[in-house]
Amino acid sequence: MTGIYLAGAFGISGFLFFNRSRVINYLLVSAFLVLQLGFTIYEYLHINKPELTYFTPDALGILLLVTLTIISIPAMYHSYMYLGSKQDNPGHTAIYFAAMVALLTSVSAAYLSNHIAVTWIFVELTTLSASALIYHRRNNRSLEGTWKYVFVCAISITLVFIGILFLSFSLSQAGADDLSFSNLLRKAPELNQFWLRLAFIFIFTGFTAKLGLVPMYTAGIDAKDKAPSPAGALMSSVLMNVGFVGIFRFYTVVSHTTVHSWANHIILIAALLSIFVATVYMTKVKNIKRMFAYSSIEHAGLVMLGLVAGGVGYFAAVLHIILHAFIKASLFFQQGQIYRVYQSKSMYDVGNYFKYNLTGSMVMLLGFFFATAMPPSGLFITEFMMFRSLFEAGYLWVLVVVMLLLTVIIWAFGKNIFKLLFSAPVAFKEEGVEKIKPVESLSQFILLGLVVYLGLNPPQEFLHLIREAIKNLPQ
Amino acid sequence: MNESILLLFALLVPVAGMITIPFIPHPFRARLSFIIVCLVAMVTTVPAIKALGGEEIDSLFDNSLLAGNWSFHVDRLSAWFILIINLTCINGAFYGMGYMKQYDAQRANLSLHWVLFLLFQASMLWVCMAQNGLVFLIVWELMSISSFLLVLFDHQNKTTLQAGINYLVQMHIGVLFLAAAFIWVYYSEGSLEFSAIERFFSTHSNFWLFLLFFTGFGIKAGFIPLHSWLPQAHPAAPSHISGVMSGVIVKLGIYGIFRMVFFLKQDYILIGEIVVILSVLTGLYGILNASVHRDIKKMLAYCTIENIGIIGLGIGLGLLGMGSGNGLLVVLGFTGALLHTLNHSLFKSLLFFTAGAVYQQTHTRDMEKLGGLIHRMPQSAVFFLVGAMAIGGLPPFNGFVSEFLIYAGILLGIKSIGIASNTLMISSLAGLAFIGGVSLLTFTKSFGTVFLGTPRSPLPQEPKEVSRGMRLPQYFIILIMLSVGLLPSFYFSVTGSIVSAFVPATAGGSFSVPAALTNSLSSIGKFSLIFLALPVLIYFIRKRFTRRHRVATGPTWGCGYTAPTAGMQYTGKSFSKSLGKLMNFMLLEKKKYREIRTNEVFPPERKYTSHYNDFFVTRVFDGLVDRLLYSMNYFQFIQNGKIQMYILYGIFFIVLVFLGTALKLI
Amino acid sequence: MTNVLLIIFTISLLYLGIAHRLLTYIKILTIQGVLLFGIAFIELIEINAVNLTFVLLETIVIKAIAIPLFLNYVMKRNRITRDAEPFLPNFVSLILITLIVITTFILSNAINDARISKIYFVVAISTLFTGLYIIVTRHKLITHVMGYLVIENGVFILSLAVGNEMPVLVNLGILLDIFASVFLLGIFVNRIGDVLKDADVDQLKSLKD
Amino acid sequence: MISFILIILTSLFFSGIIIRTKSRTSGRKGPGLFQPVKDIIRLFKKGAVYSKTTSFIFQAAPSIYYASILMAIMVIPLGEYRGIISFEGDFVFFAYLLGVGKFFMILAALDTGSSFEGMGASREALFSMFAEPAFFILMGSFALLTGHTSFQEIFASLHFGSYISYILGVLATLVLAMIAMVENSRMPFDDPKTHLELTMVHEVMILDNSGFDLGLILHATNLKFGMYGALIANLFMGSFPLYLTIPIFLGIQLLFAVSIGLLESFTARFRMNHNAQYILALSSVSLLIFLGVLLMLGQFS
Repeated sequence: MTGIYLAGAFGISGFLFFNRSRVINYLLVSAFLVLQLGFTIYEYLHINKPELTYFTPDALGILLLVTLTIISIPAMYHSYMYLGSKQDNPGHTAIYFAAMVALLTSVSAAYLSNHIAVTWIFVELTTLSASALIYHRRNNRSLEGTWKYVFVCAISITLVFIGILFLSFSLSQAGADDLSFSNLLRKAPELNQFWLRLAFIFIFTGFTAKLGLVPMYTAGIDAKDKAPSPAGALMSSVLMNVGFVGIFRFYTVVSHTTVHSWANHIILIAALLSIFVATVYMTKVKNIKRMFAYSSIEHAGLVMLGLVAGGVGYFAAVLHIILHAFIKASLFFQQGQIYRVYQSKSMYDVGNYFKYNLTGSMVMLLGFFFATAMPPSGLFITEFMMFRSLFEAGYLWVLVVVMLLLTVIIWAFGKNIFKLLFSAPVAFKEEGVEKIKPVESLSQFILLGLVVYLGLNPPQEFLHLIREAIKNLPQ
Repeated sequence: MNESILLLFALLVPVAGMITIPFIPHPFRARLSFIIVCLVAMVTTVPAIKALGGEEIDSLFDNSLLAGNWSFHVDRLSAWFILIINLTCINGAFYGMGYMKQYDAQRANLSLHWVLFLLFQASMLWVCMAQNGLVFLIVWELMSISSFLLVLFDHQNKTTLQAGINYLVQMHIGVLFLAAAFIWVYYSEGSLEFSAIERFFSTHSNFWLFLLFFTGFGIKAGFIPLHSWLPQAHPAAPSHISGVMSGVIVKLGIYGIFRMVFFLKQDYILIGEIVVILSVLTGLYGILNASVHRDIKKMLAYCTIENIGIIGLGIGLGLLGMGSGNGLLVVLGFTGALLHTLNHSLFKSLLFFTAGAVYQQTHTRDMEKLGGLIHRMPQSAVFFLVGAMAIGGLPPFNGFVSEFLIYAGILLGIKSIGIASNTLMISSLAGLAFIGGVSLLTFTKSFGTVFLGTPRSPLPQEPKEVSRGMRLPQYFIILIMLSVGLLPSFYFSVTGSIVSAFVPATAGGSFSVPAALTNSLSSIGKFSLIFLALPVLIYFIRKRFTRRHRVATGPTWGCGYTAPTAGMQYTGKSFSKSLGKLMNFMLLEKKKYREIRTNEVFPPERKYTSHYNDFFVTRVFDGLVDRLLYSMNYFQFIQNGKIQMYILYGIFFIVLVFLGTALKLI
Repeated sequence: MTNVLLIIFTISLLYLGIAHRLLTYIKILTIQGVLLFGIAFIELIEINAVNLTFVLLETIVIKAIAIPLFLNYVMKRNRITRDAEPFLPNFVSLILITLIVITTFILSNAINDARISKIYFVVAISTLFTGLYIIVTRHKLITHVMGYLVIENGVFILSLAVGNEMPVLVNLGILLDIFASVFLLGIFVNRIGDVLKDADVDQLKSLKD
Repeated sequence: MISFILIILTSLFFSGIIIRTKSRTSGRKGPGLFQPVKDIIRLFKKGAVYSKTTSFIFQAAPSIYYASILMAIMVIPLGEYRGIISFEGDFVFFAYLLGVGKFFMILAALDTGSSFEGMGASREALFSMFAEPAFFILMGSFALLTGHTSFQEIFASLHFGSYISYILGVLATLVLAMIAMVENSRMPFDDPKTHLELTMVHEVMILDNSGFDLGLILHATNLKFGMYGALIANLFMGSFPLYLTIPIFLGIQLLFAVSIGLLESFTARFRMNHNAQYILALSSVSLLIFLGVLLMLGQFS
């Protein structure tokens, strides 16, 4: 099935690239969604069955794949909304959809790959396809964003490659050639410490570009800012999860070796710095999209803290990254509507959104509460668990610092969101305001509803999958 | 009928209401909301009354939640607070129906408002019932969020937004403290159930965990120095919301503290002394600030802080009683606190409702712009007068009863052994008396400025008495207030039963209320009634006497000056100026004016404005927050747009990890 | 023999540090390509013929011929000035690159692995960091691309160290790096040249907070 | 009940004695002892003028004020004989009853909308606020000393035995007398005979009252004097039988009235803006009493 999926999806992507007809475009995109859905269901039913040697739908992969499929449907919908609102030339539209399909496909493949090198290939592919999305508007700024994103990601991916080489050094010492995660896990205790450490530094640093952690998060901010909002939603949710998959799987291997605590410290430093950087910029930034992007950085940091703390933190980390994907996606989708109302992303130009788009403002309001982990957001549960795990792991000072930073973030985030929702905008003409249909916000409500459902009253199967995903970590 | 099913209704009914309200026609929304508030109140009042009678209700929603079971429990303490919540919410919703008419044009906003009001009531009720730490935190946060959004109703106003966000952030800080406390309990006991807290207290040192809880709940309750959200959020909210917030939300902080106090196993004396000291300071600080503020709702908000101080004093006394095994002191302190909680929720919502009536008619909260409203709104004036007397603890109203209990507690506590507690008690006594004195000044000032004299500035429209719908709940409140004032023994027996159910026998729990105390209480009721009658009698005699006398009317005697204007009246500001001056080390007055220079022969018209700043906000928090935010500027170089730098961060990170590893730092 | 080539390669890095002109950079890249060809030829002689051909083609055709030509073309097309415009004086660059080499040398002492020759490690890591250094300290976009190419060369050397056992890895790395570096960077330098008129990083600093 | 009647009686000639004393010290003969009472009766018979700005508060306030004083007097015991109202903690009731009266008087003053009356009201509120703690500390100390919390029980079991106790008695008398001065707005805190409204406290508050109301207010003032005098007298009665206590009561009331007259004759009033600190000093003195009580109970050992 994976083979069929990859061939089919990339085929659709190719067709989309050359197709200029609107109808066929719809058909192709629907075909892709059906394929994606079918693939997801198939993989869910065939959990843990390797395919094409390099792909295994394990629990984590399934969880993230389902997340991706759920988000991809509204993403396509909002893409049509986005493109429909501007008279784009058909060529650009074709490239946009081709790139989006390619992005979703390569992300899906990266989730499922059981081999670090294969993951690496698909991560590289995500960079390429995402760059086409970022460059969609074809102006100076988007060019700059694209250039930075591609360049920083290229460097990062090279670092990952170096890390993989080091990993293979450490592995050849252990006497096996296979770089699949299961093999690595099996050989973990025998891995050469020195090479493993080197590998960890490089792989971790490389993947931070995708996950959005210090040090390489930088270009991702520009990318999420410049990409059209549906693409931004994908980048801030499913694409981030790719970085998480890379780090998580490798971390699982490392956690069985003697360098575990050392790796924990590195992650801890990166996570704390990420939350700190997010805090700094949340207080400063005046661009809604960039603010959301920084908020993603914060959450990536929190997820990593969960990993570091261990215990219930592992569980919290996986749940958190999934829920965060839903929240961030809906916020970015909503941002698209805000842009249609104000034709601006700047905090200075927006305001009184409550008046112009009631349903949309409700999404924004809920999204804010959800993203800052207030009930009934599921993130409240996960953050509580993370705090608990930090406490139990003895990272008291980390806990205090994180709590302080999160408070500042809530203040800053809230200040901006409430400015957007309730303060009257300066020099804004009400006449030509586009009326946004309430139904356009429906998908966002569904996504947010999922966050409540999965957070407060998760189904057993879901919990089981998460437990399955973290079962290889030391308990 | 099974009570747990009733409790389930308390969850389902508000949710159903919240979904329905946006979809029904606009004119019915407020009414539906009121009906649902009443319904929810009904389904929770029944179990609450049963619980007060001794039938405690346990309910367990078996749930696959990550945190285990959602256990709910209605015991006497919850029941007491549930009753207070329901009473205040029904009054608030009823009043709100009338009050919100002025905003009829903002349909979406109103609809949101009524939806949130339901969530607000429900979450408060659930806070009182939740027995699991995580569930408690969730409903607690829901309560904060819903009240925060209710505060934001008048969101076009910039200060409202600021106040709202300030409130949200401070509530979040409170939750962090609570979360830390629950996590600690979980860490050591392996459970988030409240019973685990009790286990924790019986095996560990009590002080630090209690401190965490106290800080978390204290932010909600408004103990200094954690009060600063209160004087901002209350004025910003619509009046019935301020009434409910001040009447109940802050009381849930008290509820939390009570819960924890009843779990305590040792360190009573230390904790009690700290609570007493903090409470007296809170009371003094609150009332002193209230006395100088000219925004009527801000004044009331500070006054809430004062009353929290009084309640806290009661709790502290009870703790001291537990520490010294003095059952009577336990009972006096705790019942005083519980009863004052009820009383304050009554008269504070009454006062906020009248403040709302004034605001509705005059569109200003600035007392200095008002005056003479008693002629236009006589009933509202009487409401305010009654509220003012009650809040000042003046007989025959309810405030006196609870304050009397606390006074009696202090007088009992004075006899305790040890100079430290003796001195503490006598200082509390003096403090409480002083608080009473200042509150007299505060409320004569407020009532006098707003309702008496002549109007100080032209108003946009002629004020008139508010609608009957808005007055009705106020009559109702006054009725209950009088019932407390005249039948104190009944209320005492109810609160007494709550206390005796919780205090362990080892800490003075097995007490018998001496006859002298019940006698005192019934005397208070009796003589209050007489006191209510006596002025009427004298007034009647006066009427008889002066019937035949000549009565003339004329202008107020101007002491020889024949052309007085309304602007020459004594203002609220000048009324409290001397106090403000004496206390200027704490009441920070900010004046804005320009001196007349010597060479200005014909000085132009100029302005003089002055307002008071909160001591803690100005001297402590503003500076800290400013510095924190300013320090963020130092790190603004990170995202500087230079791609070379971005690469450099990666290199730095890798090199630092290398170095750290090589030097064995990581 | 490989050792000699690797040392020459390291010398090319030092030269990179003091080179003034972009043309010199391109020449160095060509030389490095040729050197890599040599090293790969000697080192990978044992692996199967298809792979070997592939690797050799990649080094000689792409690294030594195609990319330099392409860079030349880009420079001409966008009329990029010849100067490399470093932030730091070349003297300092030389010292720093030397330091990089020395540090990696010291670091390599920590390796006690019979199967991996230290010199590969030293040269690869030095190349990597020199490449990063070039990116960080040079002004122009094109130099960033060149720095990236240098990094790729370092990665190539590193992959040669395990190339015997895992040729797949080498191939993979090469494939995608070609893709990323030539195809994408090339296109973007072109585009940026079109849009911005002067391919200077200074103009790409508007996205910041 | 006895105390109630006695205080009412005392109130009839208390002001007369003060005025008489003041006249004598200044070398005048002075009006008759009952002249103030006659003045009040005259006021009762007079018609009234009400300001147009006032409301029902202004008319009701004097009655409430008077009622509150009457109620307060009912709390006062006479030695062993309890007042009409007597229960544990009745002095709290007493203090708050007085508070109600004050509350309404202040409101009545504000009701006129006169800036002078507002000024007086403000001062009244401020001064009585500062006097409050002193009274409570004093009573708290006595409660500690005697172990009781009602007026009657405190006074009945108050025995002066050691030299400290005499000091305490003197200090308590001083504090109570001074509180009486503050509450009645007399010298040295306020001069009832001042002629400048700007410097008045109590007198300026009732500028607009006339007729029956003014009569009530004036008599209430006399009642208040009697009431505080009774409190002071109670300090020295202990559990003497009735034939001793009544003379003691009357004697002390007389002494009190005369000393007020003397005080008003020979001292000047305090500066207005220093008043607050002097009143607060009363609290400090009461604290000294408290320390004395602690000493007596041997808690310092």
